Amino acid sequence: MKTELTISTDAIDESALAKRREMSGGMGAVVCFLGVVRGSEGDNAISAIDYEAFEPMARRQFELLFAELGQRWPVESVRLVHRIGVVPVNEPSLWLEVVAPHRPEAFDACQFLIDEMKKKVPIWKKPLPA
Amino acid sequence: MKTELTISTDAIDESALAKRREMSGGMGAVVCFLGVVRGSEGDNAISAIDYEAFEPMARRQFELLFAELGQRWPVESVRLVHRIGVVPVNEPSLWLEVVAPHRPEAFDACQFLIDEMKKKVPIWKKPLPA
Amino acid sequence: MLLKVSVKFWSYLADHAGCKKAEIEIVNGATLAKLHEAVCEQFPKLAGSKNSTLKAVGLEYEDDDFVLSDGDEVSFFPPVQGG
Amino acid sequence: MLLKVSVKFWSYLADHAGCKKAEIEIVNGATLAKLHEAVCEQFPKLAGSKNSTLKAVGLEYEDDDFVLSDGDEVSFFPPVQGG
Repeated sequence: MKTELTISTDAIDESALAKRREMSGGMGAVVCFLGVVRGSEGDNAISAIDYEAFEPMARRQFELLFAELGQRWPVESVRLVHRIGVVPVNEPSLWLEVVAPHRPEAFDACQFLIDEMKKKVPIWKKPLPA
Repeated sequence: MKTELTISTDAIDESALAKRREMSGGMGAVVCFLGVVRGSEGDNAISAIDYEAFEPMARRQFELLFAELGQRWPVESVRLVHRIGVVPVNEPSLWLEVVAPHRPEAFDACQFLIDEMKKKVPIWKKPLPA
Repeated sequence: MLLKVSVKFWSYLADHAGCKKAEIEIVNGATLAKLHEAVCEQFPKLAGSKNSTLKAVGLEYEDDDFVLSDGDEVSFFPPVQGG
Repeated sequence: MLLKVSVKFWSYLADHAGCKKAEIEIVNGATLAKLHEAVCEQFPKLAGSKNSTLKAVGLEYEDDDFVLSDGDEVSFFPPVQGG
């Protein structure tokens, strides 16, 4: 399984990521997920979220999750970008793509990765007031 | 709920679709699905799939599914493109995007739409040998 | 009295029927089930896939007990395969 | 004999501790649980979130019964919130 992990303060460039996609002739399904910063946290309007990462451990934990994903599903590639630092409202903090032969495993693997990431990858949010 | 439906013989332009996305400040999740023509059908290598649609009924059935989706989940927008005619191996025949406040409803609505489409929307495949 | 309805065949049903569209005359009050039987008599190669054939009137799916009207545009097609 | 370990605090635990990193001396054979208690004595504001605090040694999560070695780089942090 091919994996690509980016943790960066740069804005996520969806088009560039889509253009760099490589998939072999046996692959039939691509699922992408974008997590976008919403305009409120609880009852409070916010302008942005400041994401802090313990980056070496975040990378290590993502790699462990990729390995587990690769053992559970016949996925050809996983690419994940987590933006850190200040991410303004309406911009994506997370972009994730799973390429697989068929739809069910693509959806399952994508959701697994997000669920597990939210338990294990050391990244934290600080909402910045509007 | 905003909906946009395209049934066309044109190649699907993912980047253009991504650039035209509009989402309000309350939206936190975007799920995209691409269905891509695989290089084989059963045991046979193929070069392409020729998709035939009963287009007015396909539109009508998609609209009914969009309406059902909009009643079940708080989705802000659904965009769907189904390419018809000859779609070569490795190119997408289906592109689908759901924008919603949170991740679970975005994934559920997206999968619902694909599942139901595959039961109700009158489109058929003819594999073309390699 | 007879009704006139049109029947369109889609995907491989058009190959089996040998045409894409037929005009059928059928007794007043006939149901979609009755039409389906009449069509299978006229196009015997359609009988083999009768149980899996989906039926629509206009742009809507209809059941076998749907009562036809003069001028109805009926479609017969195999299980759909979009995506 | 004493071990020397470093402890990094992340997210709001750094605010509560008032610093991002501390060097701690602790008895040989001490577990991560023992270290956690010692740290909460030294930084009393960390005690309130003790039960929800996650602990890692190096880049791996470790349990309370993990036995520390000299030079270990320990991290304490609140529940993670990526995505």
